[in-house]
Amino acid sequence: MSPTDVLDLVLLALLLTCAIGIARLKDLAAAAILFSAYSFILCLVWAHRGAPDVAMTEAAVGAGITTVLFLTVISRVGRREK
Amino acid sequence: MTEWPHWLPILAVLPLVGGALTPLLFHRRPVAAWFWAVSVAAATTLVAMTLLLKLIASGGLSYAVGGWLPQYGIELRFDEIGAFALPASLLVLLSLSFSRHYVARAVDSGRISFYYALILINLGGLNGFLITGDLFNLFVFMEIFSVSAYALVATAREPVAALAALKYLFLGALSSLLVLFSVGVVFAMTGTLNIEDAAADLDLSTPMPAALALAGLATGFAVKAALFPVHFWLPDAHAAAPAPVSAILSALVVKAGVVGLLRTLELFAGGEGLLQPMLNSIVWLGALGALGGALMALVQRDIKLMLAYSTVANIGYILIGLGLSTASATTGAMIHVVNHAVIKVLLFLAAGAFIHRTGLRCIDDLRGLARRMPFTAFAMGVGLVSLSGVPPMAGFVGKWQIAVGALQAGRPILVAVLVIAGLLVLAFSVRVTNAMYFRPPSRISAAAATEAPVSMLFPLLVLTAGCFGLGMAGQVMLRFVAPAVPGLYGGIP
Amino acid sequence: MNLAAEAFSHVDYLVTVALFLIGAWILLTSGNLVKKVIGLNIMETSVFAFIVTTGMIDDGAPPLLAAGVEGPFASPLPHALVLTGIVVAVSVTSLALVLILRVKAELGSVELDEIASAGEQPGAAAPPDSRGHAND
Amino acid sequence: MNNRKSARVLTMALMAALAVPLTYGVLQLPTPGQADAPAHSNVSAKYIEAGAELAGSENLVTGVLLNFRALDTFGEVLVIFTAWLAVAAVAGGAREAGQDSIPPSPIVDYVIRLLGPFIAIFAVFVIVNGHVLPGGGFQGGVVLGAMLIMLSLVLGTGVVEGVFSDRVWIWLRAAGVLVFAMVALLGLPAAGFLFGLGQAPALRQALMMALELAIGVGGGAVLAGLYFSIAGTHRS
Repeated sequence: MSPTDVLDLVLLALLLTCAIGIARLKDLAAAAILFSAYSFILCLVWAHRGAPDVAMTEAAVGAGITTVLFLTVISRVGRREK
Repeated sequence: MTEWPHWLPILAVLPLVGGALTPLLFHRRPVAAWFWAVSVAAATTLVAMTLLLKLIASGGLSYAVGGWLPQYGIELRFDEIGAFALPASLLVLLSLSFSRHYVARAVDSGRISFYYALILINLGGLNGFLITGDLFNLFVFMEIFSVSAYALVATAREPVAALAALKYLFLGALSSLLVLFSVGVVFAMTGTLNIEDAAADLDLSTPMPAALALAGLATGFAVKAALFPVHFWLPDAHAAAPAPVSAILSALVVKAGVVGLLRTLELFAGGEGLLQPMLNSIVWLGALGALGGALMALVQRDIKLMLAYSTVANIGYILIGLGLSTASATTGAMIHVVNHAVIKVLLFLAAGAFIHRTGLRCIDDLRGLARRMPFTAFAMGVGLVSLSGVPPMAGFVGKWQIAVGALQAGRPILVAVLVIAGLLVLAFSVRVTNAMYFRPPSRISAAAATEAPVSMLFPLLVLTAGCFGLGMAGQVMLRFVAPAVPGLYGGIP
Repeated sequence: MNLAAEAFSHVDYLVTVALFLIGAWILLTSGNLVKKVIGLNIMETSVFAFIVTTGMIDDGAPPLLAAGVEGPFASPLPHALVLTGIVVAVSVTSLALVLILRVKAELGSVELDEIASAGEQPGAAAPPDSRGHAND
Repeated sequence: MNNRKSARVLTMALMAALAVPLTYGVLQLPTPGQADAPAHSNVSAKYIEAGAELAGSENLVTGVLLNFRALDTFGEVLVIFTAWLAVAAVAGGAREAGQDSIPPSPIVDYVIRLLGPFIAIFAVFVIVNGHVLPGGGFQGGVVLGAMLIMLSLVLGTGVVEGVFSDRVWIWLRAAGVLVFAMVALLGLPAAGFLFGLGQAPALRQALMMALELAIGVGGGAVLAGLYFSIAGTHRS
C-alpha cells in the first residue's frame, strides 16, 4: 500500500462522505457548499491520477460556476427543504 | 452533384449553424427570423434529398470527419436508417411554416427568434444523431436535440409548461447518463468508440459488463422513446408545448430513441443470451404501451393530451415490431416510424390551428367546427382515419407488416393486441370526428371561428396528401427499407 | 480471497457506482426541485469519474508528450469525453435552474407536494384538463 | 406522510436491487491502471504513437478535442450555446429587474477587485497554452466566465453586463460556434474533409489557436450570460 494509494483511499472516502452529507442535509445552502467541496475533492482525485485537464475543468465548473448558480437560485427560492 | 460526399456532415452542420445565426441576425425581428428558419430547413431538406438519391444510386456512404479514419476520428454513415433525415427535415420545414402565425400569439415576441433557433438546432441534432457511426458522437447529438427540446417545451406561456419541461429534463438527463455510462463500459472493454469496430471487438465471454452496457443503452433509449412504463414525462410535455413543438417532439424526437436502439443493438449481436431476453421485454412493454396509450387517449378531454397518449401507443407498436425482430416486423416498424411521424405532425398542426383560431382545447368544445373551418377539420379527419390504420391510408402499412411479423414469429396474441389498440384508436377518432362534423357548436368562439391562414393551411394540405401518398407507396418503401434489415443487430435470428 | 483483491483493485469503480446510487437516491426521494438538480449533478460527476477511471494507468504520466517525458501515458480519449460531458452537465443544470425559477414564479413553490396539492384545487392557475390527468 | 415513507423504502429497495448488478458488472471490467487494458492498447495507443506533430499539440487531450474528434467538440460548443439560448428563451419571466442581493462586505469587495485582473491573465494563459500545458479553450473559458461572475457579484450584474451591448454579447457567445463552422469549411480545401486541419503544421497550429480562443471567449461569455439570466439583471 504505497502512500499514493493511501491518499487515493482517503480522497475517495472523503468523496463518499460529502455525497452522503449532501443527501442528508436539509439546508440547501449548506448542501450547495458541500457540493462545491465534493467537486473540489473530485478535482484532487483526478489531478492526482494523471488527468490534469479534466481536474482543472471540474474545479472551475463544479466548484465554481455550478455552485454559484445553485446559491443564486437558493437565495431566490428558499433555503429550507421541507 | 450527387458525387460530392461532403453533403453528409453538412446535413447536420447546416441547421446547427443556421440555428446559431438566427438570434444574431434576426433578434427582435420575428418575420425575418421565420423566413430565415424556413429557408434553412428547406436547404437541409434538399441536402437530405441529394443524399437519398446518392444512397439509392450507389449504396451506403461512409465519411471520415476531418480526414481521420475510424481508428483515429469519427465516422459518419448514411444508410436506410439515416434516410429518415429526409422526412425529418421535411416535417420540420412544414412545422416551421405553420409556426409563423401560431407563434406570434403563443410565444412572447422578444423570444421568437430564440424559438426558431432552437427548432433549427433540434433538427441539426436529430440529423447528426441519425448519421453518426460513433458512440460518443451519438451521445453529443442526443444532448443537442434534448436540450433544445426541453427549452422548446418551456417556451409556451402556460404556467404548467415550465414544470412539464422540468420533468422532461430530469428524465431526459437520467437517460442520457445511462447512455454515457454504457459508452464508458463499451470503451473500457474495447478501447474504441466506433460502433462497427466496437461490435467486432466486444468479447462477450465475460457477459456481465456487456449486460450492463446493454441494459444502460436499452433503458436510456427507452426513456427517450417514451416506452411504457417510462413514458409518463411525455403527455405533460407534449400537451404543454406549443403545437408545432409538440408535432416535432411526437413525430421526430421520440423516434430518435427508437433509432438509438436500432444503432446500438448491433454491438451485442454476438451474445445470444443477452439480446433475446431484452428484445422480449421490449415486445411486452411495447404491447402494454400500445394498449395503455390507446386507452388513456380515449379518456382524455384535452385534444393535445389525447394525441400525446396516442404517440405512446404508436411507439408501443414500433417497439413491438423491433422486439420481434423478424424481417417483416422490423421492416414494418421502420416504415411506421416514418408514417406515424407524418400523421402525428398533421394531427398536432390541425389541433394547433383549432387552438390558434378558437383558443379551445377540449374535444367537447370543438363541436361544429367543420362548418367554420372546413379545411382544418378535413385535415384532422384524414389524420385521425390514418392514425386508426384504415387500409388505404398511411397508418395501415406499418401495422399490417408488424402483424404479419408477429404471426411469423408465432405470437398471435400480439396481433390481438394490435387489433384491440387499433379499435381503441378508431373509437376516439370517431368521437372527435363526430364532435367536429355532426354536433352543433357549443362555444361562441367555435361558432364564430374563421378558417386558419394560408401559412397554416399549406402544411396541412401537404401532409394530408402525404397520408394518402404514403398509404399508396407502401410497397415502394418496403423494398427500399428491406436491404437494411438483415444488417440490424447483427442478423435476424 | 481474490474477490477482495479484485474489489481493492477496482475500488475506483466501486466508489463511482456508490456515488451514482447516492445521486439517484437524492434525485428520486427529494421533494425539493433544487435538491433534485444537486442529486443529478452528483450522478453526472460519478459517471464522469467512471470514464476517467477507465483511462487511468498506474504510475503513468498525463497525456502530455513534452520532450523527455517517458513512461506509460494515461489514455487521452476519456479525458476528452469527460471534458465534453462536464460542459453538457453545466448546460443542463443551468436550464434546470432557470426552469425552477419559472416554476417558483408561476406555481408559487419548488416543493413537489406543494405544487401537486395546489394543482388539485379547482380553478388552479393551470387549465384543469391537462393538469387533472398527469399521473406523476 | 406515510406514503412518503413507503416511497423511501421502495426507492431504497430499488437502489439495493440496482447496486448488485452494477457492482458485479463493474468488478468484471478490466482492472483500471493496467497498461495492457483495451482502453490503452486500441485508439489511445494510436494517438500516443501519432505523437505531437500529427495531433498538432503536445497536449494530446487538446489534440483529440480539436483535431481527431473535432465534430464532438463542435457539438459541445453548440450545446453550451444552446443552453444560453434556452435560458434566454425561458428566463424572460423570471428576470425581475433590480433584484440585487445585499452588497458583499468591503473585504470581499476589495479582494475580488484585487484578484480580478490576475484571474483574467490566468484565463488567457490557460487558453493560449492549451497545446503545451494542460488546459485549453474550455478550461480558459470557464475561468473567464467565473471571473465575470465574480465581478458581477461585487460590481452588480448590470454593470458587468453593461460593458457590451446586447448585440455584442450575442455575437461573443456565438463566437465558438461560428469560428468552428468556418474552420470546418476551411477543412475542405486544407485536408479534403470537413473539420480537417490540414497537413501543414503551421496552418494546423494557427487553426487550433483560433479555435482555442473562440471556444474560450465564447464559453466565458455564455457562462456569464447564464449567470446574468439566473441572477436577474437590471436591464431585462
